[in-house]
Amino acid sequence: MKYISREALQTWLDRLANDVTLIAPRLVDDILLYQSVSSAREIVLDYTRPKMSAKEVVLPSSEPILFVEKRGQEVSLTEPSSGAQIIFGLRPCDAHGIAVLDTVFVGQEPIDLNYARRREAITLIGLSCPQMREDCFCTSMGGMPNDPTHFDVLLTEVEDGYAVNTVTDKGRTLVDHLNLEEIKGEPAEPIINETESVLAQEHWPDLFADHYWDLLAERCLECRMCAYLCPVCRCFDVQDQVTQQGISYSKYDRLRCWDSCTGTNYRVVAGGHNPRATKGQRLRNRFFCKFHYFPVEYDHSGCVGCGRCIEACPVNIDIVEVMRDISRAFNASQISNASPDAEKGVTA
Amino acid sequence: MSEPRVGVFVCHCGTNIGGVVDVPAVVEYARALPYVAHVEGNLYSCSVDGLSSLKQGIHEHRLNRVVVASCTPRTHEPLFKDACEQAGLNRYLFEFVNIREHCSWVHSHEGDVATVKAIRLIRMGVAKACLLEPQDEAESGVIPEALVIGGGIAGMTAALNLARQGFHVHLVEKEAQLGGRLLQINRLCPTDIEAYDLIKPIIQEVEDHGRITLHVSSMVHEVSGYVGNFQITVAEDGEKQSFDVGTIVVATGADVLQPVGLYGYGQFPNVLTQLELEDRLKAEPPLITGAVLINCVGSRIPERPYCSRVCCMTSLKNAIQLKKLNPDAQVYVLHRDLLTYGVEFERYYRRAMKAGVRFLRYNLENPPQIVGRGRAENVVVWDALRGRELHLPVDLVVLSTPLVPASDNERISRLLKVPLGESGFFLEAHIKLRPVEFATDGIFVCGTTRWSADVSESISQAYAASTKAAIPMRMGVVTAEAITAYSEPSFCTGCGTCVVTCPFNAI
Amino acid sequence: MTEFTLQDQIRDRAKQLLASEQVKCVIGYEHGSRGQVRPAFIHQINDVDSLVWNQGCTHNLVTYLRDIKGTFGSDEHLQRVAIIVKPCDSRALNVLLAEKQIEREHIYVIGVVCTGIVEGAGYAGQSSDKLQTRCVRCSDRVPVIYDLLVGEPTHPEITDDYVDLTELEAMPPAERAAFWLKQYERCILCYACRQVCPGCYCSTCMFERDDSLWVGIAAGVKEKEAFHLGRAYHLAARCIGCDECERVCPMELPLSLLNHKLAKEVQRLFHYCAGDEPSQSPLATMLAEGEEFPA
Amino acid sequence: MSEHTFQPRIIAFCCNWCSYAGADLAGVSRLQMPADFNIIRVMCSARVAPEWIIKALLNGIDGVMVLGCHIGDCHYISGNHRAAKRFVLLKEMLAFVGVHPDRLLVDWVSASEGRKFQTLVTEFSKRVKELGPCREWQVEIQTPQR
Repeated sequence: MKYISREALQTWLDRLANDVTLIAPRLVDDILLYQSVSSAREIVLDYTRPKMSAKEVVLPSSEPILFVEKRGQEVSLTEPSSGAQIIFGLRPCDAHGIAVLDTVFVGQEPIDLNYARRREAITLIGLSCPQMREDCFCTSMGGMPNDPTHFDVLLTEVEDGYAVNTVTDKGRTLVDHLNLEEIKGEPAEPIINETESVLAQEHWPDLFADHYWDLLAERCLECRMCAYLCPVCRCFDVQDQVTQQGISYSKYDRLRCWDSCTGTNYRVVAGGHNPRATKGQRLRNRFFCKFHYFPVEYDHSGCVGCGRCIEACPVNIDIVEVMRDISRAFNASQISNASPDAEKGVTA
Repeated sequence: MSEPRVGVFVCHCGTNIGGVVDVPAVVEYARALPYVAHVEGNLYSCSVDGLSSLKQGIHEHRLNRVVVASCTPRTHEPLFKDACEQAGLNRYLFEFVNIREHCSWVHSHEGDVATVKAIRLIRMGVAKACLLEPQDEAESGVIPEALVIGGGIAGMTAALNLARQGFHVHLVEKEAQLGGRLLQINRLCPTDIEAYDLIKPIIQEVEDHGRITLHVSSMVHEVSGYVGNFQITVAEDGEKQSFDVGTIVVATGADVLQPVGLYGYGQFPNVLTQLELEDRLKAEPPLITGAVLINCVGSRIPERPYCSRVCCMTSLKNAIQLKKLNPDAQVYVLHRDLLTYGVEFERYYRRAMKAGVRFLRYNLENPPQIVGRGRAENVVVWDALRGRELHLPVDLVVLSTPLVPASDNERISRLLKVPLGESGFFLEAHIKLRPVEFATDGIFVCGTTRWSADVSESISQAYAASTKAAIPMRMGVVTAEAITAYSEPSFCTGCGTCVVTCPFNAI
Repeated sequence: MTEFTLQDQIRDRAKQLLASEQVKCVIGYEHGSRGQVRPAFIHQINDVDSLVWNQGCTHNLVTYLRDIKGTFGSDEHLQRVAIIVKPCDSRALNVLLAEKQIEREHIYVIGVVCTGIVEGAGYAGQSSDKLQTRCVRCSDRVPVIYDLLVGEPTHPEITDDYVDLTELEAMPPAERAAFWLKQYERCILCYACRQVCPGCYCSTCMFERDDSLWVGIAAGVKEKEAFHLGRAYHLAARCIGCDECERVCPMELPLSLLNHKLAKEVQRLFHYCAGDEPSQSPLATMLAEGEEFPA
Repeated sequence: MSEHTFQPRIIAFCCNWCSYAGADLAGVSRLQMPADFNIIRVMCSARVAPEWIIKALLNGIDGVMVLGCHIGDCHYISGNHRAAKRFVLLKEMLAFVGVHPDRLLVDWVSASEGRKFQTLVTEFSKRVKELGPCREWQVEIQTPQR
């Protein structure tokens, strides 16, 4: 492992900002967000977690995936191009989130060309968390505050500078010419929270019809905040928008925009039927997606434990609390199966 | 609904549009618009040729939407809708684009700009046309009774015309007696018959007619409803009475300007208005040795720019009367322009000249002066022809003042929701094409309440208005506008605001 | 100690109401995870003791009446709910009553005299002793509508004069436009502001991005501006100023400024304050005699 | 687009009963006026939804006129009452978000006020020209091929 001083890091970041699109944690009206920066000065290094995940960089909230132009009777299609981007200061949970999105969009055929093109040009330079926040639970989701797995390069703060862990070849080409020295000693281990136990995906269907979901959803406002803040939630819809309409020339954009299963109309089909008609059914889908459907489909959890939804939910729907409730309910049902008199189900 | 096939018909309106807007360029442009299947320019789209070309276009090009770019929908929309219907197209699949009143006429000095604007308007029209859907019109019955407001010569004529056709008429007159302005008038030009002889039999017939209900000393107090089904409340001495009618004719007449402060009026006892003179002539005809009649008193001036049309003849008539009473009298008519239109009035003017009435033209820069002590003794006027001042000794000065909107017009306008024009008279739907009706269906107008008119004109208008009013009553049904609001359940939250807001209690 | 008393009174009445089957549910507040207070739906007497009342009870529970609107009177059992309202929340009840979204006899209103809610309430680890701005500004410490009043009415002196609003009003128009565009830019269109709003009860929002003629399909700043302006205007003369939209906004947009501005203008132009009474919005009524706009 | 070639894009909503007829009268009277406005005929000034105006002003329209019958003359009795109240408030809101209130004009034009229509259009066009584009986003206005 190499070492970089704070000053050298600043110089390096300034150069990166100059050469490519550099995305890093930056304050926008006092809110910390991963956004493009023009110099190292704008970057905030002392933070726990930006308000939004870095999902937006790989999967923008509103993204043209095709431009259609009509000149006279001639129609031409153009695909958008994307330049090189570096995300600096990414937290391990957010890198984990991008890795999960990778499995969805490029992990199996057919791959999503738009995503692939964009993702290809992105390099991830991470920054380890020295300590987990109270609402963080990455360690329960197979992550660690200093997990280098999903990065190209991971920095970990040490005295006067950072330990540089070069993970991929992509990272190596970035770091090699910096001529960094070897680090003396190892960085400190992060302070971590107690691990939550997650109910195995195969047991979740047992609780599909539980009254719990309706009770939990009573206070749900059905906003889409949890999904939009989540590094993993990836639902979208695609629509065409007319951007210019004339006689000799017209232009249309095919747009892909974020969507969320918590919205009332998400699942409405032509004809007006809504298979997830109740709030409970819709909220249940959010958790089943993360802990059952996703593991079944992609073999790992659809949650990376970043804790954003816990912090942001205005009515305290707490994913960790849900995980605990569900585990407890399952265990209780196991016992009640053994002794039929015991009460089934859980209460919110 | 199949894919729209829009036909666009661009009217030159002779040079009205074609002289400003480059119609061929507009036609070419419209050809390229989405869903447009046929475009043509017409010299006059509303002419027989134009309409048959439109109908032919619908058949030949299997058009299912029609856009006509010409004048204003306020006058010509029904015509083109009818043509569509005759060609088998639902009349609601028609869209009107106004490139005359709203384009060529108001941008007539900028042809290029007007052409671009016409194109914009047509593009909007075509886009809208593509969204049109066929509609079915609902029919509703018409109550075969009419309300006529005003019991003067126009109102009585209208009432009789309707009653004679078999319709029941409610005639509302605010005075205690029928007859209106004619009661005050002595004789009528050009025949010089006594006004009372003219209206006496008419009043008699109205009073005796079994199908006319008279409401004298009454005012219309409330009006609601729509063509075919108006609800009317009439107040008579505070007592209210309600009835329903199918149509309404407004014939409320006009006031005569009192020329207070003009030409010594109100200051000298021998300065009279024409009406006051007529009153005198009826009672005890004065023997006059010198009289000056001044025209255009209080009219054709900045605050009242219009010509009242009837005063010139009134002046001639009374000048002749004065001459008759004393052929030796010096009778002068001071005028700014003499408007004796038509054969009859021109002949009447010659008669007055033959009778020895002198005519002198004055202008506003040099208005006549009335001088005298206690009474008007001399009229001093600048004679432009002779280039000197004339001193005319008088024992009578008569002022011709214009008709002005009746003080009640504003109230009635609000009551019926029909507009008043700039001068305060009622405003018809169209000065040429719909001269005796309002834009609101089922309400008609005639007589001096619309504009200055003499007796024969008032009578003609009364016949016209009442005949128009008879049409829906004769038909027995009116078709209601098919486009109405409806509630879309997936959007409606049931807040009920529409119910309490609707002034027609229609929801 | 007051809080305990109020809380006890609330629990007592909740127990009575559930025991006598006067209501099927009591909507109140409970302790959630990580020391937060959150909305609670109490269906059983056994759960009544989880009801709490303290200065963290920030949520406007009236918004939840939207969800159960359709269930009232749907069968022979008249299903009533009890709801705990702060003075501000109670005004929303008046708005909903005027707009026929609820029937008075379907709700039992437990009105609580409020001394103000603290900042950060509703979120873990953010609670402070400082009152929320809306509470500092609040002169109505007594609910305008209730079946049971809990607490002793107080009438505090209000000194706040909406500095944030007047500052923004004083800005040059171009600067103000830039200010708002910068705010909208941040918006993620999660619709939390709309969802939390008791006044936003339309089954289909005409400003929802993916199905709207009015805002456009993309999630760009233009669409976001159209959404926020449209929503603010729809709430004009209806917003009761609970500021829940601003509280829930994950991107901390100063949404209440727009609402307060409109409320201020509605007061100035129409002498009307939303929620005072269950009355029609001045935008739906005719002009009064002599009233003329533009004035 | 440079300052002095700026051609404002203006929408004039005219009610069917009064102001559309007033615009007709302006035409019949051959009153000349700038051409940068398009009239959209609506049945009543109350039919004009505030959303239309918000959408227009955010999408390349530089000024919106709403013209109805004079108070008391509304064909629908009180439609213009609502319009009057609605738009006075909308103007305040638009001003607050930085859209100049002069970009929205609400006035009453009767069927006989052709001259008033001319004056309103001329002055409004002049004012909007002074204010410049409402939003930079501009649509290319195509001229016909001769």
